[in-house]
Parts: sequence; C-alpha cells; structure tokens
Amino acid sequence: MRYESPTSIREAVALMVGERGDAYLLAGGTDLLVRMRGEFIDPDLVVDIKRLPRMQEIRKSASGFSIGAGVPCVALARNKPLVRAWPGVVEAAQLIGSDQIQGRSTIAGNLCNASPAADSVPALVVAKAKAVVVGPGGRRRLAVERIVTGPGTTSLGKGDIVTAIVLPNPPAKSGDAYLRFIPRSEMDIAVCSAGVSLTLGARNVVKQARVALGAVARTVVLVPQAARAIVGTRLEDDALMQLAAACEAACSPIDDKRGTVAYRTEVAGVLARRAAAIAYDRARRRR
Amino acid sequence: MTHDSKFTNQKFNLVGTRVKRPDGVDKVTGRARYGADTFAPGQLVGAILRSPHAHAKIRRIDTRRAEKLKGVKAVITSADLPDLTDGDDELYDILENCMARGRALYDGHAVAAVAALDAETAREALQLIKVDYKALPHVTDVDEAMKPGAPIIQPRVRTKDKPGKPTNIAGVATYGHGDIDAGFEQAEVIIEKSYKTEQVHQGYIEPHACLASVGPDGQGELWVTTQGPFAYRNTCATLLGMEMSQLKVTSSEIGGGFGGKTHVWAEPVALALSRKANRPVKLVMSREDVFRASGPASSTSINVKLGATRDGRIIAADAVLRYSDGAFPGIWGEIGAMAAWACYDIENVRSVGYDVIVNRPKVAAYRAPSAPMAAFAIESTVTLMAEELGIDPVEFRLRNAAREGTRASYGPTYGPIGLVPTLEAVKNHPHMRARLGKNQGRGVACGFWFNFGGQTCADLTIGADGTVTLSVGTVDVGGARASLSLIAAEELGIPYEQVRCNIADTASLGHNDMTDGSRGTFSSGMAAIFAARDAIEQLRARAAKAWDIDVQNVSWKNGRAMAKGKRKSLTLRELAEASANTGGPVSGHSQVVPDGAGVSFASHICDVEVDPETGATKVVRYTVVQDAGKAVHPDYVEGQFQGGAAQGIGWALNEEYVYGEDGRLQNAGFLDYRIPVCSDLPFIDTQILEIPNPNHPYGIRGVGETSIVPPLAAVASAVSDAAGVRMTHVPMSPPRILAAIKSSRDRQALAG
Amino acid sequence: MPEVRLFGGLRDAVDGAESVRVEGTTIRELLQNLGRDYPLLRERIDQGIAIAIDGTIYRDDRDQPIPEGAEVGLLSRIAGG
Amino acid sequence: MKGIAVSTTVNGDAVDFVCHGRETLLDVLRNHLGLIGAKEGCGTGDCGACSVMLDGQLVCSCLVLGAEVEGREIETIEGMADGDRLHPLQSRFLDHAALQCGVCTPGFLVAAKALLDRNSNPSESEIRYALAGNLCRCTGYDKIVRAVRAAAGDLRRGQKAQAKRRAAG
Repeated sequence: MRYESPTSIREAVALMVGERGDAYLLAGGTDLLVRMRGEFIDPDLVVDIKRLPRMQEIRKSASGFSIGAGVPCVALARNKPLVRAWPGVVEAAQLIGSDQIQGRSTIAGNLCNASPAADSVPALVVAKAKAVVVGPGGRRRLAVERIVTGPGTTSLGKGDIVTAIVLPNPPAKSGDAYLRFIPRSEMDIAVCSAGVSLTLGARNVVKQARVALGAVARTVVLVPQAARAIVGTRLEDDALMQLAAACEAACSPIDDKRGTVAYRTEVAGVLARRAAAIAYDRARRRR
Repeated sequence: MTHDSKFTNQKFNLVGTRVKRPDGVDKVTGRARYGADTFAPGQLVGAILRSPHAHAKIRRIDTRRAEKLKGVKAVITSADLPDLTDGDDELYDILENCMARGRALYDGHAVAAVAALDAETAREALQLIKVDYKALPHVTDVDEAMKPGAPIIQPRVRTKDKPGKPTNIAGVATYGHGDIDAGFEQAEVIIEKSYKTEQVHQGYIEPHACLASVGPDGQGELWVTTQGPFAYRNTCATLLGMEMSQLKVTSSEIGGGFGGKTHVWAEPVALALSRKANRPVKLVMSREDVFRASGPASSTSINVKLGATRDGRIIAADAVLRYSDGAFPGIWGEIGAMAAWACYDIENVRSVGYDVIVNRPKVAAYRAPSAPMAAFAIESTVTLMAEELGIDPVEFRLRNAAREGTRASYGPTYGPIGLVPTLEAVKNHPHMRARLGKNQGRGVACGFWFNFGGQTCADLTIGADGTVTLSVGTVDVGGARASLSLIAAEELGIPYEQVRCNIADTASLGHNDMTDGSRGTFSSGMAAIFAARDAIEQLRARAAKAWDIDVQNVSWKNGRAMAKGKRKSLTLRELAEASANTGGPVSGHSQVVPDGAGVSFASHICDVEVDPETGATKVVRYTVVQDAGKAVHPDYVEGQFQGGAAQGIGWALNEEYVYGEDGRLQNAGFLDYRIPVCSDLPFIDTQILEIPNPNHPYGIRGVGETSIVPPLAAVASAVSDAAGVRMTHVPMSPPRILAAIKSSRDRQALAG
Repeated sequence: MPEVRLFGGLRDAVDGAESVRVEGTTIRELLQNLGRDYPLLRERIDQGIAIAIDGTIYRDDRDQPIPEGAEVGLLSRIAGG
Repeated sequence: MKGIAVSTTVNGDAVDFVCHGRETLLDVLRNHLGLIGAKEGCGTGDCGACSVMLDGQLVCSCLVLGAEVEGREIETIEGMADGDRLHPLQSRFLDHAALQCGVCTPGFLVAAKALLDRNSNPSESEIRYALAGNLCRCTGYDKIVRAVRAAAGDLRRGQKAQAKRRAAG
C-alpha cells in the first residue's frame, strides 16, 4: 500500500485519478483504518489530505462558515462563533466517538463514509450545509444530502475530493438540535437519530422547519411532512405528536445488531420530538 | 451476627492496611510487560486462518501458495498437531478447538496458521491458503439445539438409552432434596417463570498473546498471558508431545482474564509454528479473534417454579437450566444447577442442569461461571414471590436464607456462612432508605459462589540483608502481590517493604493450579504463611546455634529471635548476615492443598432510571455488600466487588453475542459488544463484611467472583420497579425494555 | 461405614441411587473403595470430583480423615473464573 | 515492500523510523521504537488502551498511520513522569488502587492528563465522559474516577503554590 501526503489539491486530485487500483482519501482515518483492519477494504493508495492548504481551518465569512475537510471534530466545539450559530451541528459532531476519536474524525469524513447512521449528517442536512467538491471537473458545491446515495456509496466521482463543509449563517430567531439514541452513554453508533432546525415568526410560531432522520433508511432522510407538522404551531403537544407520526411514517429501517425496525421507527419519532423542543427553545432565546 | 468467633479477635499489624502494590510503578509508567510486550531475536509473526462457517466439513486445505510466499517460514494445519491425547476426550476437544480437524465447528474456528517475517506477509499468506469447505446445517440457539432433528455437532455424544442416539445434550445433572411434588402440593402460592440470557464474553482488555520458542532439541519456552502457567505448560506439552520439564512457561503480566485465560487457545498453535520454523513465534489475537474464538460464557434458557406459604416460607423450588457449552461438551449447566438454589434453605428443592452443544466457541469459565444466569432467574422469581405475598424482598430473603446448618441444595450442609449478615447489612444500609425519583426503581438480589483452593506452593527466601523474596505460582490478576507480601510480612513480623513477591515461572517452583475459583490470595496466602513459618523455624534454630542454647528456648517475635535470659535479640538481618556460617541460606517452603475455601455470599442493591419512551436504562446508584472473611488489602477487595458488579451490570443491560441466520457472529468488537464505559456507571459503594473462614489461618475467603452473581437480578428487579414490567430476557437492552413496556401497556389497555 | 450421598450426574454411575455405603476412614480410602465397587464411578473420579465432609468441600486433599458419623457427599468438580 | 522513512519527535526526542504503509503509529511505537506502554486492546479505536498525544491532541494510535506522523510531536505514557518524579496522576492511581490488571492504565493516564491539561477542575461527570473512550474491565471505574479527581486537586494546589512562589520571587 502506497501512502501519499500531497501539499496541493491539484496534486491530490491527480494522485487519486492516476491510481489504477483502489485509492482512498485519508482525512481523520477513524473509519478508513477500521475498514482496513477489518479487511473490508484493501487500498493500493491512501492519500492523506490533512497537509493540503486550508484543510485545518474553520473560516468565518459574511455568508457563513467553511469547515476544512481536515478539521477534527473537537475543533468545532472550540470555535465559539460556530457553537453560537449552529449548536446542533456542533453537538452532532461532538457525538462522533470518544475524545480520542474526536481528535481525529472530521465531519467531511463522516459524510463521505456514507453511513446511514453518521451523526453529523442529519444536523448538516437541516442546517442546509453544502459540501465543496474539487475534482478533475473543477470545483462545485453540493447540498450534503446529495452526496450520499446509499450505505457506503456516494455521488462523488473518481478524484473528487470534499475539501470543506460550508454552513450558512443561521436566520434570525432560528435554532437547531440533534439527538441520537445509543444503548450506552458513549461510544456507540446511532441506533436512530434526528436533526431539527427551525425558524420562528411572530408570536414564536414556527415559520420554517427542516427535520432529518438518521439510521432509519438507506441514507439520512429529510422529512418535509414532519416539518410541515410543526410549521404554523408553537410546538403544542398535538403538533409534536404529528411530527413524531410523520417521522415514523418516513422510516424504512432494517433489523440488525444495533436495533429492530419497530424500535428504530418508534424512537426516531421520540427523538424528533425532543430535538424539535430543544431547537424551539434555542430559537426563542435567539434574537 | 452468628458465626464462628474463633478468629474474630485476631489482631493484625499489616493485614488489612492499604499499602501500595509492588508492581505499581511499572504499570503507571508503561514498563510492565504483558503478553504482547516481549520480543525475541529473530522472532516471527504468527497468524491464524479461521472458519467463516458455523459448521462445515473441511474437504481440503491447500497451503502451497502460502508456503511459497517470500518471508513465510512455516504453515501448519491440524496435520502438524497429531493426536497425542491417548483417548482423553477432554484433551482431544482442546486439541480440536485449537485447530480444526476435518470439520469446522463454529464461526472463527482455527483452520490453519502461518509464521512469517512480519505481520503484512503473514496476512498475505493467510489470503493465499485455500480451504475447501462443505457447509453443514448449524444451530446456535440452546433451545433449538435440544430439539429432535437439530443438526448434530459432536457425533460421539450419545443419549443415555441403549443404543444411544447422537444428541447435542452432553449431560443432565439433577441436584436437590426433599419431595418436590409434595412441596408444591402444600404451597399456597406458586409462581412459574421462564428466562433467557444471552452469551457474554469476559471482555478482558488484553487479547490472548504469547511468544513461543521450540528448538529441535525438544526444549521450549512460552511467554504468555495466562491465569495458570503450570496448566498451560501441562496442556501444551502434552499436545505437542514434549516433556513437561522441557517446556518453561512464564506468565507475563496479565491484562485481565476473569476465567478466559484458564484455557489454552492459540498457544499450542504458536508452539507448533515455532517448532516447524525453528524460530521464536509471536502470536497475538486480534479483538475479533478474541470474541470469535476464545471462550465466552454460556447462553441459557431457564424455567423456575417456586412455591411458598402465605406467611412467607418457600417450601418448594424447582428449576430447569439449559446452558450452551459451545461446540464441545462442558459442565456449565451442571454448575448452574449446583449454584441455583444455594442461597436458600428449602425443604423440597430440585435443579436440573442441561449441558447443550451448539455451533459457538467453546465456553470457558467467566467469574463464578454459570452462577449469574441461574441467580438472574431465581432471584427474579424470589422477588416476584415476595411482591405476590406482600412481603419486603429483603425480609422475604431473610426468612428463607441459608445459614449454618442449612442443607445446601447442591448437597453439603453449610458451616458458618455470611448470607444473613449481608442481608442484614442491606436492610440497614442508607441506600435502602434513599428516595427514588421519577422513573426510578430499586432492586435487591443475593449471590453465591463456591470458591475453592487447589494445589499451591510457595518459596520464601531470605537474602543476605534480611529482606525477603516470596515466590508464588498463582498469577497476580489484580494486586495479589501486595496482599501476599502483607501476609508474609505479617507472619515474619517485618515491614511490608522488606518483602518482595514474585510470580514464579514453571521452572522455578512446583506445580500451582491456576488463579481461578477466587483462590489466589486464599491459597497462596496460606502457602505464604506456612512458608514463613518454615523459615521462622530455621531462623530460630540459627539463633539457638548462635546462642548455643536449645531451640525450644528461642521464640520469634516482631521480626527477631528472642530467648529468656538473652538481653539482646537477633534481628532477621543479623541472622541472615550470619547465615553463611550457620548452615547456609535460609529459605522456607510450603506446599498445600487448601481445601475448605469457604463459600461466599453477597447481596447487592441497585437503583436505575428507565426512560419510558426509549427503554434506555441508567444505573444511578449501586451498593455491594459481601463477606470477605478477612480483607487482606481492602482496596483490592473493594476493587473486586466493584469490578464484578460492573461486569454484571454490563451483562444485565447491553452485552450479548449476536449471531446471524448464517451462524456467524455479528458483533465481534468492542463497538457493538457493549461493555460498560466510564460514563455508564455511578460510583459503586461497597461494604466489606469480615466473617472469618475457619479453614484459613487468617480467616480469608476468596472474594473475586461472587460480585458478578447478583447484578443481573438486582438490575432486573430495579427495572421492573421503575418501568412496571418484569424483564425475563437478559440483556435488558433498550429495544427489549421498550417492547416489554409497550406490551404491558397493551395488556393493561385490554384489561381496562 | 459412611453413607456417601451422590449428587448431580454422578448418580448415573450408580444406577441412579441417591446414596451408597462404602468403607473408608480417609477420602483416599473412600474413593478407592467406591471405584472398586462402582467401575463407572471410577471413571468419573479419575476425571475429577469433589468430596464434601460435613459441609466442607475437598477437591484435591485425599488425606482428609472422615470422622465417625460424618455427612459425606460426592459431587462434580466445579470450575472457577 | 518499500518502506516509508519518517522523522518525528517522541517524548521530546527526535526519532527516525521506516515503516510499511499499513503500519499504524501503535505498531511503530511498539515494534520499531520499543515503546510498549501503549497497548492494542482492539485495533479499532474502541478501547483507548493505545492512547497517545499527537501534536497536543489525544488520539488512538491504532487509528493513525505511522507514515502520517512525519514532522509531528508524539507524547506517550513513557514520557509522562518528570525524570524520577511521577506525575500526580500516576501517583494518585497508585494511592487509590485505580488499577487491577493495569493493561488499560497507560491509556487512562494519557487521556486523563489530556483532560486535566484543558480543565483543571473537572466534575465527576466531566471525568466520566472524558474517559468514556477508555475501557477498563477490572475496576468498574470507581477508583479511577476518584484518582483523577484527587490528581486534579494536587495539580491545582501545585499551580497555586507555584504562582505564589513566582509572586513572592
């Protein structure tokens, strides 16, 4: 296995395009090395992107935030403006593994690993995050929900590299939240999860909302019906029950070692309700 | 408290103090050497190819391409481990478990092995070995394996009728006394309940690892993480056709065992690779290997029937316990049947244990093996009965508890035992009066373990400066060197710091049984006492010689020889310095078979909080009360209590082997085999009771195992109290709890 | 002559009897005589058993005397972790 | 197979080694550099026994490729004591009997130090979550949490005393 650590994006793309065998990108490595170890993959080339320029930066601009693909999750929580703007996204990133994993794992890697249970993805989806993709065809921006096409598969082509995740500035009076269910208090993969972002209008009525669920389908799913269930409400019990019902209806999970169809479906609704309540509370407090 | 008071007033100077362990600095600085931490010149890396099938015939293994790969120095199959077991079935099973012989019996069964220059080459070589399997029907569930028509795994196992038919039931054992039918006739309340527990693993953090070296002269050395270097030596030497004295086994520091390192797994393979390559071979299991191919504990299926009178007396008790043994016959069901009713004084009692062969890895001991599952079923039912009768569960247990003179359900009549004192302590514990919050519940349960002694010897040598080396043959799994040094220093009357305890290799001390059955401090402690006394005899004789008086007139006190009429005493150091001229070095020795380990009891209290919407359970408070006989080093006694409780909590809530329809293990890793993490647990309060064991000079009882017995039931009763549903399937994972809550609601809705 | 009570699977070796009577003043003597009288039991004894004398279990010590009128039991040898 | 030459810093010392592409930092530390304090409990980042610091960040060395550490700074358990003076965490682990088998101990110490370096007064809950990536199967974590709490106190007192001395000097 060859290991390369290019210092320009062009070089990285060329390496990926030029490899005849199996080539993989290494960002945090917390999934890649586990898959190598388990012999699920046997790379001929690993391209480490951590030494590319701007990979390690979180940049704030007028339009929002750009999080480099090499930024470890732990760095998100240390960025105060980001925590204030997107607490749900930061919390989701904080849930990816232990402190040790946090020191290496990245949200770009979490996205590109294409697990339906990826913690950061529902939060990014409801935050309308975009992935910056650089490849042989140049640079483009894609909504994060357009990256993953199924368990372990993405829409990215050979040589395409996600170099950053971009988040907009949150609208006024908005809030986001992410919750997942795991059997232990730490160290597990989500059995199911829910991300909610919402914006309030006059009298704290929900004006806009996005609800996404994780680990209940082949990919993270955005559930517009669930969002509609709370738009125009102040999250009264009835609205929350309708939100949960819409979420349950959107679930098509599998039975596996981590959970059952019935369990995932029911708890996804519970988490969506709870996440919505947190997001609502955050939105109310925010000017 | 009613117990033998013979030793209660024994005064100790050192025993019972919390000294620092002698191996501590090495362990906090990273210097301590465990199984994988040693290196030999020219060593190769060993690796094992494992069966991907739960049950298969192995038609052919083609190793030619692997042998030709550059850097590969040896490739072996079962052909390189000929059968030398001489008709000993148990030994043959160990041999076959180490390396499949024409058939693979579980997912992960070793099929071939290689030794190569490095890990990368070894990995490639494994990929080049081609095995032609014919998959056979498999069965992994204990109840399914007992059904007529289930795939037969061990054709040599037959039913008892003549002519015997092949069966997966390796044994049936019945224990108990009285007249069960008459007992249930008299019972005013009868409760019947069925339970299931899933397979769990000891989960020691250090995988199995060894460094093996065998030369063409038939001499060999094995550095290995083990609970029993002598047992490993004997087994490996026999399987390899070596003379026992020619194989020196050195136990490394051990990174946890809990019973899982009482059995050889890959060690004979490492030795065979080394012999073939004529070079040292290091073989380290991956975590996946550990889960798939070392010995987990049984999964079980248990039925309990309990009969009591309205005034709270259990008068009839019956249990049928089915334990999976893995792919080879075991005695785990029988032990479960023996332990089942041990906490109670019951006139009419029976337990029937079934040992069942399934296509899973060979079961090994796990801390009080077989007792926790039985206790889960029985203690849960006992609590149900108390609730049914409207009697406090602790009070109900006290009314029925075994005590001195009780005929134990497994046969013998108890001597002085500590169950009632642990229950009294629970009754009076502040934990029992603490208020419970919303969605919280409390459970109480008892536990029992046999404990045993076993073959033990110790050497105690006195250096020229009067300091002492104590050599023992029981592996130190968690602080025993400190405890044993305390004991030797106590007996000699010298400071703790002047004794250094050392774990001997098999060439340096006589045979010692393994560190199992909670015997380490009990047995080696006894051997240390007698070895010290042996040395004291010699020291007195040396002093007598120096003073030219009769040895009868010399006494030993506070680390020195004294005699009437002698103003000056002789210190250990002075006697040691003079030893060259008084008869040579002084060393004490003892060998004992310290039976009478003294059975052990514990009672636990558990508080949990259950999220009724997700079924998630959080243990919010936990208390362990256990009889230690005499706590030699209280820190490590507490540590045993806490560690066992934590393992039991993990077993109760989240740990389980998950097998697919294909008979393959789906969660062979710490990600999905969920042992408790730090944030899952509260502080675990402990209360040590000291009810001296009359069979030990210091009153010591084994303390290591009992603490894992009560938690399954304690947690289950707490969950039941919090969520209003009785859980009968362990682990009580969130999906199982939520499903139970929902079906209980449905039932109530129907009833309402 | 002590009455030896048998437990568990050991009863199979004596045709299901709950107890047998056999001479013996020590564990060694007792086991020798049991093996002589019940060949199937000898197999089990060789594989490893334990003797309970008045409630104390002996797994290895064969020198232990058997007092007059003692309660004696023969049971399977347990394993530990 | 062609090796990859790497120059790095381990516990303040410049170190060179040659490794295969697939070898992890843990493999390198243990098999090439003789630093056996980091252990492989799982090889998949689930147990924390191989914890080390990489450029000041707590990581599992089993999830870092050896080739990645070119030019970086690594700290391991072997570098924790100051000469013959144990770090307060090491001393407190011994005082509190916070280890039984001890195989997880180096990883716990490295992770606990990472916690105390950024939070000198962590609550019980903060300690428990910070150490959730380190599995211990012997202790039930009770004495580990107590030892970390005690060491945090030692360090705070030490810093106060130092500040006082500085102010006085």
